[in-house]
Amino acid sequence: MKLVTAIIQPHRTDEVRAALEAAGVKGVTVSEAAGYGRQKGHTEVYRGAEYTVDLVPKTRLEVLVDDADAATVTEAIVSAAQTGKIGDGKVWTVPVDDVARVRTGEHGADAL
Amino acid sequence: MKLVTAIIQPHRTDEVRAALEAAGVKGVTVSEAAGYGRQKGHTEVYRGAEYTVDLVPKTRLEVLVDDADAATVTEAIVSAAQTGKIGDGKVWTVPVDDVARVRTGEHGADAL
Amino acid sequence: MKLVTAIIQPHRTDEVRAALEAAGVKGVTVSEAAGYGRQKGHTEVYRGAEYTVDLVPKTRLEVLVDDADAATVTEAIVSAAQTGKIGDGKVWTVPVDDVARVRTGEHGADAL
Amino acid sequence: MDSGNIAWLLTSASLVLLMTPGLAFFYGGMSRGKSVLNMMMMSFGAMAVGVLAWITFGFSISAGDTMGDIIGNPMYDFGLIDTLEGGDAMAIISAGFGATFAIITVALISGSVADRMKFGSWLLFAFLWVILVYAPVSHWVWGDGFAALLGPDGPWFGSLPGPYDFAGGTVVHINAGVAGLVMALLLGVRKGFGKEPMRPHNLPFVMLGAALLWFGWFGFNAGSAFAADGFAATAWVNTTVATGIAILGWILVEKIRDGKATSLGAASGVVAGLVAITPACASLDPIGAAIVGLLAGVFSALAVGLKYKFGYDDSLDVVGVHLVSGLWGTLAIGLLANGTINGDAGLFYGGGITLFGVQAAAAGVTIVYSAIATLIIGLVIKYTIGLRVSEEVEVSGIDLAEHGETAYEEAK
Amino acid sequence: MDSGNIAWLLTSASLVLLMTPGLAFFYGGMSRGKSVLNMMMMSFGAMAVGVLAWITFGFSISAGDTMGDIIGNPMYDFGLIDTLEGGDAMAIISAGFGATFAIITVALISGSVADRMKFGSWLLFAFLWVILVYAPVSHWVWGDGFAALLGPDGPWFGSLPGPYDFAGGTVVHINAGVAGLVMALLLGVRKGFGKEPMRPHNLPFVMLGAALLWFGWFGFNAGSAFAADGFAATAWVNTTVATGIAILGWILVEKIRDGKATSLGAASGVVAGLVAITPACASLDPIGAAIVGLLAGVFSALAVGLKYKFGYDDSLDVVGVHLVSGLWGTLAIGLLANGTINGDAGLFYGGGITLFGVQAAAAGVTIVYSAIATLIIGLVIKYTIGLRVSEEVEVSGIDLAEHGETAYEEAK
Amino acid sequence: MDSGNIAWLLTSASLVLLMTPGLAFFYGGMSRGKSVLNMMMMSFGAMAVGVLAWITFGFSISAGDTMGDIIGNPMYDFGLIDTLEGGDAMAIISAGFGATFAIITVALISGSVADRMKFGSWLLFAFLWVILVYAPVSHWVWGDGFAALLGPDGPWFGSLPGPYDFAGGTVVHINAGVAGLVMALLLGVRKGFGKEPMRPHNLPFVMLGAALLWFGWFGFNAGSAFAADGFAATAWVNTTVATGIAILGWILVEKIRDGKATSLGAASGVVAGLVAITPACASLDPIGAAIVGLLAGVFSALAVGLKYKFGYDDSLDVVGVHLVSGLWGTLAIGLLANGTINGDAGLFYGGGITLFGVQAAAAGVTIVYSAIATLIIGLVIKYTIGLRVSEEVEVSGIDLAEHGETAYEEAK
Ligand SMILES: Nc1ncnc2c1ncn2[C@@H]1O[C@H](COP(=O)(O)OP(=O)(O)O)[C@@H](O)[C@H]1O
Ligand SMILES: Nc1ncnc2c1ncn2[C@@H]1O[C@H](COP(=O)(O)OP(=O)(O)O)[C@@H](O)[C@H]1O
Ligand SMILES: Nc1ncnc2c1ncn2[C@@H]1O[C@H](COP(=O)(O)OP(=O)(O)O)[C@@H](O)[C@H]1O
Repeated sequence: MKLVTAIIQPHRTDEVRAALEAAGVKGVTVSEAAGYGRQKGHTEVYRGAEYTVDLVPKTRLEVLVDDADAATVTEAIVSAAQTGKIGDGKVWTVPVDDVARVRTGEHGADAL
Repeated sequence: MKLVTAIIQPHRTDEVRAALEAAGVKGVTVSEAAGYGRQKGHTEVYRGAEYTVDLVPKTRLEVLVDDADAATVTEAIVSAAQTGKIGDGKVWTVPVDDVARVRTGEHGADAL
Repeated sequence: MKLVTAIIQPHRTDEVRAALEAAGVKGVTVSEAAGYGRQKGHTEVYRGAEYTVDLVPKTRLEVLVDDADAATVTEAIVSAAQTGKIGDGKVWTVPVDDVARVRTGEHGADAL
Repeated sequence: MDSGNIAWLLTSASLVLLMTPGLAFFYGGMSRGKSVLNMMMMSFGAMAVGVLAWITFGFSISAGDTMGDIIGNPMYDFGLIDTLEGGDAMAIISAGFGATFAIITVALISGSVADRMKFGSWLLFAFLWVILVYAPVSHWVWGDGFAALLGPDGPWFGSLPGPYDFAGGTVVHINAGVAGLVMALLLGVRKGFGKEPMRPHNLPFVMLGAALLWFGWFGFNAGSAFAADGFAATAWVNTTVATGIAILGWILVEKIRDGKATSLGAASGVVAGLVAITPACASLDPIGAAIVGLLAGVFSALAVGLKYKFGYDDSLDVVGVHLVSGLWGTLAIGLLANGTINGDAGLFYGGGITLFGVQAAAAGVTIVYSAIATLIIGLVIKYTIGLRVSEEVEVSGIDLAEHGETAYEEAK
Repeated sequence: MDSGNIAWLLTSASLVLLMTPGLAFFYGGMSRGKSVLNMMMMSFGAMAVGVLAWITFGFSISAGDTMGDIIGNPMYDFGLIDTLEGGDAMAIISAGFGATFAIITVALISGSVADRMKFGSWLLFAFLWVILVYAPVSHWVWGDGFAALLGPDGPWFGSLPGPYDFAGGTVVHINAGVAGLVMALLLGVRKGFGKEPMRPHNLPFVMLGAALLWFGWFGFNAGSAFAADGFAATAWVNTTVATGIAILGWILVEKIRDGKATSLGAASGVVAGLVAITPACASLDPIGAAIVGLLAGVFSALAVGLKYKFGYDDSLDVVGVHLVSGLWGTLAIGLLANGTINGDAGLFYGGGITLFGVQAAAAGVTIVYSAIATLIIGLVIKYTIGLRVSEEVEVSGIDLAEHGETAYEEAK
Repeated sequence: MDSGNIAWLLTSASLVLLMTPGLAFFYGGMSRGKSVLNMMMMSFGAMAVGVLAWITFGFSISAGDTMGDIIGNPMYDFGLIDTLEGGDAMAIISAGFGATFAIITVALISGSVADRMKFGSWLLFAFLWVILVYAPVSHWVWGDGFAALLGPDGPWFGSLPGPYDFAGGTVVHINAGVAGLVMALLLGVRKGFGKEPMRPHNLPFVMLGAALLWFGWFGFNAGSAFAADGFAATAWVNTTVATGIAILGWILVEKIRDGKATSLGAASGVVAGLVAITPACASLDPIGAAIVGLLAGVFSALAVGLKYKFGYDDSLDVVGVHLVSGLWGTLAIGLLANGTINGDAGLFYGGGITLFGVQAAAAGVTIVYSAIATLIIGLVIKYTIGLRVSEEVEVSGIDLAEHGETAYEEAK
């Protein structure tokens, strides 16, 4: 199995979740993050002071999938999250040794 | 080494942490998340409007363990977090190449 | 590619981010966490009640890097985050199968 | 000059001034975390341009020598200079008291345009609306010693009982409620309206707002006696009775319909009760006040769902609360007035149906004028500087785009 | 009719009404994030059913013609109709002022039942308690021109100095404190009591609540003069002195015992000082007020830890603050009264020990009655509709279960 | 004794007391999430030690029989005992009113020492400053029937028009502003000053604070008439006019300079307007008040950036708002006074330039004294118990280190 993690623009979350459902993904875990990359912070003036805001809010999605689905799911996320502007985010895949479903104690693909 | 990640019901956090200590785990990292899966959101009426709440708050635990301990730790989490209701969560294991302890710069199993 | 994850003291975040930039890392994702380990909680008295505070706030950094850079980046984080006090945190590395840049759909090292 | 009356009016004016920040919290708490500052800025902005509108022409149009019972002479007292120089404490503080009414009335409208109106356009709207809508309507109802158009001694109703509007059911609540509906229609619905929850982001703030409104409303209602006398005391008691019972009315509807009594419902019940008792607070006995309050809670609790049915995005329920309960309170005088004022009793207190008809007529005139005048102001702004922010701003949050701020940075 | 006095009583009644939302924030901030709305709803609910209880029988039992110095005639003025028709401004606003006292008193009790009481049961409790406990006790102390049971001219103490309770040390604070203790015992401890921290979720709200309480308390104490006179001014000054110094008392205890002066301590010191000076505010000179305040802070700071020792879950310290400082203030009159009222001085001001004894006796009677009557009401509710929510609701949060809401959705 | 005047002063004193918690929110919201409690505790601490300072020597030095027009006799009325025993309601409540002024004045200074001053040192500072700086300066300006040093009938200016300071432009705002500057310099800049954003952690709290300040300021300004009369009413109207327009002044500067009108700017505009109109509220007509307000907003909006230029960390802009707008309001009397008081008109209202000079002189004396006296107090504390917390405490958060608390635990 694989864990696909996506860092996306917060306002694309609904679209990505819809795309995942369309791709047959049964569950997702979502959390808040912030990041920077090419999308560097910008300079702001506030109450007479000038300073740089460098961390931009992002949303993290984590999806456990069968090995076979990792590529499809990645593409689904990429196309749903894309706005074409710098800062759209990253999607990466790491190998997973095992998954367990807490409710039943099942392991492996059955636990997804 | 392995990284065991668990998504559990927030109100089971104390029980799981106790189980981890009992299992000899020396450290844990905890964060907030939300998710959905079989436990779909429910429809609510609020101030005359009907809508679906779909993300349910969850707690994420991350535990770095020796390869040998991954299965035991997973079982410890599963049994402590289990309520038997849909939404109890997932536990998964990914391989870890290396761990370093910031304080000392030690690497590998010593760093756990 | 590798994913280097670091759990550090929140007040070292600026230093670590500077070290990462110095090490040529182009992007980082940051989120909030809490944890315990050797740094056990402490006993507090508040309004006549005594109790134990056990989770200490931490910052999580995630950095995607080329295989070759994983060790350098780990060292950069360790040395920038180190204060020598218990609770300084951990840095670990996991293998990554694939990375995609959402904006362009590029894959692999180009997507970093 | 009676120093006790002056003391009470100084206090009352201060209380009513506090209502607008109270409203900022009531509305601000109800809005989402990404638009709370804009919501509050519409109230604070109303305080800024409201003062400007009042001292330029608003006061004169409202309280100046009448021109044909329609408006006060706009040049009556520019800058309130004569009023202050006159040195009559009651006249001076009454001019200040009037300013606080104008401010809160226009601020009420902001609830219907939440999350999506350009801030500059709001300031312009508020300035024009005070001068062109609030000031004339207040003149009709209270001007020229109650003898202007809609006053009880005026040309239209002079020979009939009423109409009565002790503290502003028509002038303030119906007026603002109608304007809110017009502006909601002009602006169109928010992205996600009727689909996304858009729940209040901070319910304790909503309750804080409701509390400050209730507190300030004592100045509004009991201060409208312009004396520390039996009318003021009666208004005070009836205000408290109606408001307390209105909470029950609202949360009972929720409990029966949805299974749960919400804090948003309790806070909204407070406001509905206060709105409904506003015109009637000196005309009822406490049993009448309790009935007015109970039904205000019930009617408004039912009415806030209508926007989903009819598809207008009256975001924070200006229509459901202020128009509906304002109308109910105005009409209720025709049913429940106990005859204390001029012996004019309501239908259930031995009077005839005439008073009810007169109340309805006064409300109707206000509705028609407010709708037309607000529509004109709104259209002019829409086709000049524009009313609405871009969709991108709306989604990412109007606070950041219009004010360069986010409300909370608690983690830092 | 003196318009200055009416103006001050209108103001005072408005101030006291504001105390209950103030309490909602004081308590709401102290509770956990998952139960803040329920906590606030207990205060807002008290405003709703408190009004209902007052206009039905509460006012009559409290202020009606006495029946044997025990209760006012319950049918004295249903709906306050006669009082309002009488047109006497002071009588009318006094009836309103009384309502605000009844409301805040019962609302105080909610602090001891935090996080775990069914909302419907709370509303029923509050309604019954106002009528059956607050109204009679207030009649004893203040009814019939101070000549009912516990009044200074009453059958029991008429020949002795005192008892004195200017603004409600016995009627309000001891009464509510005892009721809080009884309800805490009836409900049992919360899951995790004594083990989990259960720290305040929002300390600025606690400080906001303390500030609104202090502000409102000027109406409570100085308004109890029922005139804008020297007594009112004295009460105002002593209230401020005692409260300011009580902060010092509380945070000094913390600094010495725990090493740190907390904001929760400062806010609690405000309330302890206000409570203690309530009965005594017209009887002391400012040095006496300072001593009362200082020791109120000290005593209550020490007392809030007792619940862990004795195992009753008085969640937000109704007992530690209101019972303890209420008792202290009531007894302190016997020690520090400067003789301004009827020449009755306290022990350290040249009077004998009698006044102290009389104060203690009045407090004792209140304690006994409040304990028994509250127990009966509580038991009746417990064995009919039930008092407590399920453990699951308590753990997952009473806000969501009872009100269908969570307080904050700031991220959305 | 006029009960209407007493009623208004009782109300005014209550309003001014509320200003200090209002300030706690204004400042607390502006500070970072890790130091909000300390910020609020400086205000609450000022209420505690301010009361102590006032009843011991502050009141006597301020209002006691003058000693050579310089200070009131420090032993004039220890404990306010004689004042209360005298039974004169106006004298008693005036003593209380004075306490609220002393408290808010010293609390204002806390904005310049945010995030880094030891709490114990703050308490000591506040105690000494009330007695040694506030009390004497208030004696100069208002003492001995306006005949002390800086009074209009005093030895220095007795033969000239003015100086006028109706409610405290010199005594309160210039005085606190200068002291804030001195303390900011003594403490040094915070870690990260000028580099890190240090944005307000909770802007709704800032707006709440501004609202409570505005509300309370009616007691401050209109209460300073010590009567419910035409002066009070004039002060009320001018206060509202200046404040509303000052919002516009501030956000216009922001809009033009930075492109966005911020909520922090609106809230700051409120305070700047209130500060500037404080000395002048009874001397102007509303057009004058509008000009004073507009320019107060403009001047202070420009002035808050100076600290980055000159490198003093006046963290929450005590200097930019209170010193700058306090000076402007004081000088503006010399330009815009309409001659109501003693016929002394300002330069643009037909008077000469003398009044302006007298105002400037009075402001200058206040600045010099406040700077020197504050410096001495600050140095004494610095070299005894120390002023500043360690850098580690500053970075990790002063709330936890000094008070053992974090403001929010909403997730629990
Ligand atoms: N090397 C990296 N490691 C981890 N996260 C990264 C990395 N680079 C970028 N990110 C995350 O992706 C987000 C978008 O990246 P950015 O470079 O700004 O835009 P883009 O991917 O469109 O070129 C960043 O805000 C950060 O959260
Ligand atoms: N495929 C998945 N990938 C990542 N997280 C998942 C996935 N499926 C479920 N989860 C997480 O586990 C939680 C519980 O899953 P759910 O399917 O609702 O219940 P259960 O595991 O008991 O059948 C979800 O809320 C989500 O956070
Ligand atoms: N086994 C572990 N798995 C996951 N996170 C851990 C583990 N051990 C420690 N941590 C994280 O690292 C932080 C610091 O660890 P700790 O043992 O307290 O200090 P140190 O690493 O300096 O000995 C913890 O708060 C926790 O977040």
